[in-house]
Amino acid sequence: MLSYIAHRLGMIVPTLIGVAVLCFFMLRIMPGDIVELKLRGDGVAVTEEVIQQERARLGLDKPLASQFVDWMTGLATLDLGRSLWTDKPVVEEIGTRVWVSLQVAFMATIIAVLIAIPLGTLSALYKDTWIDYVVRVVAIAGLAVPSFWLGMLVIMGLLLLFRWLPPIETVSFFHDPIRNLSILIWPALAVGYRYAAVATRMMRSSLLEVLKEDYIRTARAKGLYERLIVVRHGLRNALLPVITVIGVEFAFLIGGLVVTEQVFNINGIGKLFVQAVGRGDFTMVQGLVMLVAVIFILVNLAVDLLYGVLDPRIRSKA
Amino acid sequence: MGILHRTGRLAALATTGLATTALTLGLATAAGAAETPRRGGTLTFAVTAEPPNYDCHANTSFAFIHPVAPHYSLLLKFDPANYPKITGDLAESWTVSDDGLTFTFKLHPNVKFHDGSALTARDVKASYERIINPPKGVVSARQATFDAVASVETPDPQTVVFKLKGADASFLANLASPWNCVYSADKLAADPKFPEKNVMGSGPFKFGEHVSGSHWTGQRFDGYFRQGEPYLDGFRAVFMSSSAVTNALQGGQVQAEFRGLAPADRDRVKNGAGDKVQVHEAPWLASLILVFNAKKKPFDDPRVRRALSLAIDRWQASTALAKISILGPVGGILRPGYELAASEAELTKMPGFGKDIKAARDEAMLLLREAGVTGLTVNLTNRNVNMPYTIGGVYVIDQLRQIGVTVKHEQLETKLWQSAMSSGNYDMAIDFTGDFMDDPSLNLTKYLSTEISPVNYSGQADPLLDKLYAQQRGETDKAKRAQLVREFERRAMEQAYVVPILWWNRSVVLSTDVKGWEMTPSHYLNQDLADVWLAK
Amino acid sequence: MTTVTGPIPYRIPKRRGPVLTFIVQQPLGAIGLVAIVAMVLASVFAEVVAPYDPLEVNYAAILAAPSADYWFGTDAFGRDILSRVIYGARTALAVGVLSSLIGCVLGTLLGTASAYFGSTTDLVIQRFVDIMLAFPIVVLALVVVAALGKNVIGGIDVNLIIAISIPIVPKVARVARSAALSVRQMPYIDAARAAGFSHSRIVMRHMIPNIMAPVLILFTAFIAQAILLEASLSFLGLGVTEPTAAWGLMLSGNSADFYEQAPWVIIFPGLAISFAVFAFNLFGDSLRDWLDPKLKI
Amino acid sequence: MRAQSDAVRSGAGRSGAGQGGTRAPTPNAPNLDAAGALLSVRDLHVHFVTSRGVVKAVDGVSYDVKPGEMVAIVGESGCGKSVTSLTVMRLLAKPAGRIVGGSIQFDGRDLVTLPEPEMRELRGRDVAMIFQEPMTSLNPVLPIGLQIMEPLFVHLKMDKATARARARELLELVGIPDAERRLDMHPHEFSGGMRQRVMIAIGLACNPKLLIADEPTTALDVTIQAQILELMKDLSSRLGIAMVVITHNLGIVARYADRVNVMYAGRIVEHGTAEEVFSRPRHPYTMGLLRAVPRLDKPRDARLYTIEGMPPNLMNPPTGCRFAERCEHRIDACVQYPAVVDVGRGHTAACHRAAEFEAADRGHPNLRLVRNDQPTPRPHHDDPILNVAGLSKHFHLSRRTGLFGREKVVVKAVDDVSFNVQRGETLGLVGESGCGKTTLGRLILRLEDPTSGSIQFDGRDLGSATPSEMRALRQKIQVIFQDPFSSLNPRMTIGQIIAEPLSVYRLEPNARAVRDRVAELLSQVGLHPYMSERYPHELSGGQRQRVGIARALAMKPSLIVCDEPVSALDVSIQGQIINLLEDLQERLGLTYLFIAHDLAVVRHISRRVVVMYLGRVMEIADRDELYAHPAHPYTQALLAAAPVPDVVVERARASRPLQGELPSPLNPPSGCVFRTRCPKATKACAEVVPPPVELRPGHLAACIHL
Repeated sequence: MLSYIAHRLGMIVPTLIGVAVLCFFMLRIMPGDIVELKLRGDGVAVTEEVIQQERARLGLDKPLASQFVDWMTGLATLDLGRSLWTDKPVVEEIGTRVWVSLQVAFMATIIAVLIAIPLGTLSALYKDTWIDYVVRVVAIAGLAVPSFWLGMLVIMGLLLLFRWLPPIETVSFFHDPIRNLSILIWPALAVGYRYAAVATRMMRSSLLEVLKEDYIRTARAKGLYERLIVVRHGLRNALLPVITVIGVEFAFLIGGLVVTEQVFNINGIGKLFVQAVGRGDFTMVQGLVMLVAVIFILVNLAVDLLYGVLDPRIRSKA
Repeated sequence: MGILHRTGRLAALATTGLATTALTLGLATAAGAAETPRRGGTLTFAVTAEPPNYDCHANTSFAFIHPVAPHYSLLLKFDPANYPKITGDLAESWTVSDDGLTFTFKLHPNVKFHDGSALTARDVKASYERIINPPKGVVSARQATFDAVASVETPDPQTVVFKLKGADASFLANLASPWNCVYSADKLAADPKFPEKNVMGSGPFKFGEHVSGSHWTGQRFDGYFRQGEPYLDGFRAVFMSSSAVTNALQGGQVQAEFRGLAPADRDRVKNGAGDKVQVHEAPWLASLILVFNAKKKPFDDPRVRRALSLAIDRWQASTALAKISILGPVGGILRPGYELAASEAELTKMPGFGKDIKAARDEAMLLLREAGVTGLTVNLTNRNVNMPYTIGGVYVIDQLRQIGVTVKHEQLETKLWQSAMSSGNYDMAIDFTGDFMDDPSLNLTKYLSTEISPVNYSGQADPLLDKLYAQQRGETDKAKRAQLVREFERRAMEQAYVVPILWWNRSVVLSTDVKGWEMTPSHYLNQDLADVWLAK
Repeated sequence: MTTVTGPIPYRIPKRRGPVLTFIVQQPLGAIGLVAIVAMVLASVFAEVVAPYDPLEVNYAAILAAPSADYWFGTDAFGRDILSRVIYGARTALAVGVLSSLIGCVLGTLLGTASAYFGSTTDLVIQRFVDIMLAFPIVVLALVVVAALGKNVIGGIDVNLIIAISIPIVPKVARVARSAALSVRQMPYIDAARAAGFSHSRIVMRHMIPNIMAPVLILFTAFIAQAILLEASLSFLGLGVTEPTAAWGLMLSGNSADFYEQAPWVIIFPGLAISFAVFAFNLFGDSLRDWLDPKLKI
Repeated sequence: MRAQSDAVRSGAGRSGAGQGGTRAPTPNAPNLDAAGALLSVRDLHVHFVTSRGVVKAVDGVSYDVKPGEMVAIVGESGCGKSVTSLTVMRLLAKPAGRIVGGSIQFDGRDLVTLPEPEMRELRGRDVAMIFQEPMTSLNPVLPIGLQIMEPLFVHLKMDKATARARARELLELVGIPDAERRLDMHPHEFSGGMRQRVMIAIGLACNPKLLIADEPTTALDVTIQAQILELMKDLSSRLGIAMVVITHNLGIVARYADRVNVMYAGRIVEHGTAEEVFSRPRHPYTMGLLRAVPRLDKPRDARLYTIEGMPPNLMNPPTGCRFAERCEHRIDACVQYPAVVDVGRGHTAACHRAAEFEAADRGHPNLRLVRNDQPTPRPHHDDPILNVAGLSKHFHLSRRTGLFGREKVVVKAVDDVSFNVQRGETLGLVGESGCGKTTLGRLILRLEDPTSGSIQFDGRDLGSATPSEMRALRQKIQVIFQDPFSSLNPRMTIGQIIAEPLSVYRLEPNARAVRDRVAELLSQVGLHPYMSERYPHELSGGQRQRVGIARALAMKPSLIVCDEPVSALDVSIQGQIINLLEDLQERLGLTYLFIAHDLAVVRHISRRVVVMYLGRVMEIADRDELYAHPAHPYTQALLAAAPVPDVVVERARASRPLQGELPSPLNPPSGCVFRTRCPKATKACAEVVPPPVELRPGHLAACIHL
């Protein structure tokens, strides 16, 4: 088991290097100059010398190759460098924000799972009836409604109906769970709807497919109760692809929070990302892309491991 | 909230705005003067951006001033109740020599830094030298404003003397700049970059903590040299996006936002929170300007530039856009209402400011024909910031359509807009002016030849304007200076390298609990919070 | 002992063409199809359908509530929201269809080549796809939009389309690869190889036509995603810019600041996005159920 | 109705047969109907309602099953035999499948009208079913123990321990050793044959009265098939369970069934005891079927008998006799649907002329069987077109071991194989699945690169050919595949498919010439030239296979690798294709490498035969020599396992199916790969790989005991 994980971790190194290289060069073709923005953005007549001096201080005047070497060697030692904007270590800047985003993603996952499994099952069992149509329409609507718009509607609704708004500053869940949840539940719902929709659809199509399998016919031929057939023979097999989708979506969720955090004013990595891109803070963007890539890969790995545990075929498949 | 009938809605909108202005401006000041300040409490206010680092001398954004200003003292400052009067901060008194070249300041005794060390003339000198001649690796954003300074001397620990090379009408005002924080000379000697990462001043509040992306706190400095101040126990600046501010104000989660709200947001908070908030209004020391790329055809022809400026109906814009944006007053190159600014009568005589828009547009089309320009299609480069850039841009596009000019709107992220401007890679663009004080030497920089002024992106080279600028800067006689400025303004509007579109309005919404804060036309000024107190 | 129960009556479906069959078997998909057709018609004939010029500024009617004159009300510039929504369909469809098309074409070629050549080619392409997938979609588009800047041709930002199509490529490549892998196992591919046909001929003539069903499904699904992504990017200020009529922009533009007092400024554009994406998803979903129920997308 | 059943039940007091000491509680004694039948299907009609129309899959079927007997339902694909059995279980695909008429009396109850809860109780308890695909019929994520125990929990309310004991007992009963450990294993850890045994164990769990087996061995190799059928037959007689076996394999019917129902196009055309039906077929379809099958026990005919044409479309079947269109005994009366004619001894046939055949047959046993005992047509000459020497193909796989481990393994798909193919002959290549015969074909086609060894075609070494030489050689070696459904590109018309090589290689000067050539090729394979406009899905399986042949012929090849070209086809179509291949060989002087698992087909078409097992050649011999005097124990076992469609022959044969499972190619036995299953195996067999021994000229066998 350990050796398998080690093997898989070894496999992700080239992917991460690829992400690092691609990300570096993509950002360097990005026009705009952070120094100019920082010093002249407010219309103050800062001289060209001052700008050059600041550029040199940040190491932006170095040749591209040497910047690249710095970036890659930094990565090798887990040093993501310093933000070009705040001059603080990227790791520190991310570290203060990542937990909020992860919590929202995690809560959205729970919401999605709680909704998707029963709803998807119901829809599959009552295929082509009104129940199925309602579930499908609700699910497809979940994919259609932009989460930021949903967020705006949620805020508007809270304000208009309850004259209440969530607190503005996030606190740790362990410090004050009620306050924490009263802030983060809203973005979690806004993104969780889409997430639940994706999972519901997968649950439905996966279960439908499983119900067509020969072993379901075998189970019927055994005279099992329909509920037993669905639960024991259907769901367990149907859940496997749903797990994959939940894993993949979890990773994408981190990216999707970019917009939602904006709407809900959540101080997470999504908001940080938009700010960093806007400012041309290369090091910060690089750090965030690496973080998201690592989360994506690790979640995929976790899904694979879970798969191995749940599906005996995977354990010994050649 | 129901959906009201269109006209009724608009009327309601307009009246609310006007009524609040009149009421609060009068009442707030009167009440503030009468009441006795109460000690205690923490002021929570919103800041819509975040300072990148902690060095006053290197920064340029209001987002820096709002959380950082309470920690530092300045040599001079603007008197908040009587802007633009200058008063002393660290300086107890000062004298100016007759030739206007020597300025002598007497400092308050017993001023202490937050670490307990005494603040003396030596610290003032070290701070200003850092601004005027920054050591390697230190950014000084406003170095150029002090290029007249010959030397800074400290004859004794309580006295600072500035000697100038030539007369500078703006010198004293520049010493009141909120950016010129006084640092500890010892700390600077040990590390010239000390202020970048540390906050250690002599202001009313000690530095508490700064959590990236979240908030910034300060606590009362008991050793503050003004007895009894500050009144607040501390302050908490919360960083949030501008869209969240309105909700936070309305929900009472923050008590203030000091930069200024758009009218829609102002009215929303006002309607939502009712008498729990007070609104302060003032003209804003900022304007939206239109820059033509004078190096590119057809804008190398002054007739074309002037024609486009003529097509903009600034008076109609003033009423229409004020409803939906912070844009408002019609003005020239100086803020309407400033003593050196052009009067309305003077203004209407300048091209582009006439009240007969039809005549102006006819003239514009004639000019275009003379210049041989027909069916003009140009790009308008703009920032992708809504308020007020997009609004101004959309307005300009609509106005130019009236004289048959097709404009493509190219909205860029601020960073890309900035580099398009500096590299001259645009046809015409929306830009802005904004300063911490009314002063021609500062405010005219957007209209000077590009070679002299790095912030004029039109690529213009007009020796006459440059000469007039230099003359007014050295002219200490107010009337004569006004004349020179007027001459400059006329020339600038005729040549139309850069033309104003509209000036801004500033609306600040505070909780009614917040007392002792005075509105000024600049959101950079009066933010040390020493006089501010909470009613409960 | 023998009992013959009488015939149990049932309805015999009539034989129909593929479109009619689809409509009968996939009523939800048919609804989606109708909505898409309506949207396409509205955007093609926007000049005729829209009551106003979407760019026409009217300072006398700022933020007008929905009325007989302005069905969806007006925005902060007094522009007719209905007209802007109709013209916005043009932007959304152009960006959605073009970027999905580019993404699907590239992804299909990449995925099919990967499956056909196998070994090292497959490994390299898969690594590349992995890397692309590790960039979350919004993040990728954000960086690409920021990196490429703007390149407006015929009113549409080509770079925006490219940026939106790039994240689609690896996803399509993945599905195309797995579809192509099963086609690769087909004896008719062996027959073509045994006949000594060139690689390009086998890939283009024998493999790609046989994975068109999943690709077609992906194409409709990604039109929906592209419309959504365009809206998100415009919302973040990185997509389409004023004064072009675009739905995402209408949700983030100046007008959106007035949403509490004039809710119609965000309600109608938001509904338009949801409606469009919903229609494409509904159609794509039913198309999948109809053509290839096992496809995981 | 109910009262009547009860009356019958009280009259039939036989208790469930063969219970042992630890057996489950005996279910109710069967309620037999008046004729003593346990299951009595009467005038059953089943329709499938699809968007393309209503398929009348079962159209008036009646049959009986008596306790303890084995009844076969035999017919070609699509004749409705599986639907009939699924209907008994009421497991038709919903919502398309509907019972629209008839009754199914089982144990005194009508299953057509039985409420679903009672039907559910009946399934698995009184009637059990075994399906065709053992690989997919078991739930992959549940241990097989649980899957066996489920019906015990549900129907017999056993507790866990009892159920487990019973499950273990059942596994032992179906011949799975080490039962206790196996209970906790998952289906993927079992081979196909073992899974089918598990399925049988599940079926037997509650001591059903009736076991329905739907093509239970079709997916299995011939040696495994024999094991499973022997087991079923044995259990059926030991436990007294009635069985319905659905199959298309006449040999199986001949060997195992008591009574036979022959189905054609949704109806039963003939019914009788196995002996009756096989020795005195009374329906032209049955007669045709019996003659169309190539037989192992009879000398080879020059041409196979074929039933021309295709079965009718069940969406719109003819009103009269459904076989009339293809029947050579057709008379005018056949436009009317024939009544069922009783020809005595419980033997019925639905044919107007059944009585005539009865009369005509008295003098002629084996009706009109034209015999052609001519010896091998072409003389043995030494002109090899293909020479394979020491050919090996090893696949390097990485296999998971345990939950997360991984190891590299080598599969020797083809191992040191040598043989040659003479110009103009047909060389048969037989073996069970995994023996490497298909890989060998692919190596010759250069779809795979060999690991070692050489392939010489027409004197040129394929391994060292330059790309341009290779292109020329590829045209000379063509291929026909097994699956007519997947061997044609569904997105191209027949014309495009056949024309493609012609235009790519510019074999014809212009488009017109290409078109003409396509038409010529289509006629050559017996298709109308207008077919070139059609797409593959519009064609039947046999027609598609003809297109596949035309495509291969387009390049004027000299060698065609036929990879199981007829195994996916029904018997009646199979004969047509085999005859076509033989005709073409004759006319065009083709050489065939004919790969197949059906010994009878190989015997029919080949001049020489190569027998393979686990990647190695076991025996090579002339056809007649091989079938008359098989030398290798494996060849002998293969021949013994294959059932022959003749009741007399089958009943006379001792059944000694080859025991054991096919070893995993991942871990083949040392020495002789066959030794693990070989009745003659000795210690020495494990030590050396037996070299081929030439017993007689042209007859080689790789066994140290020869």
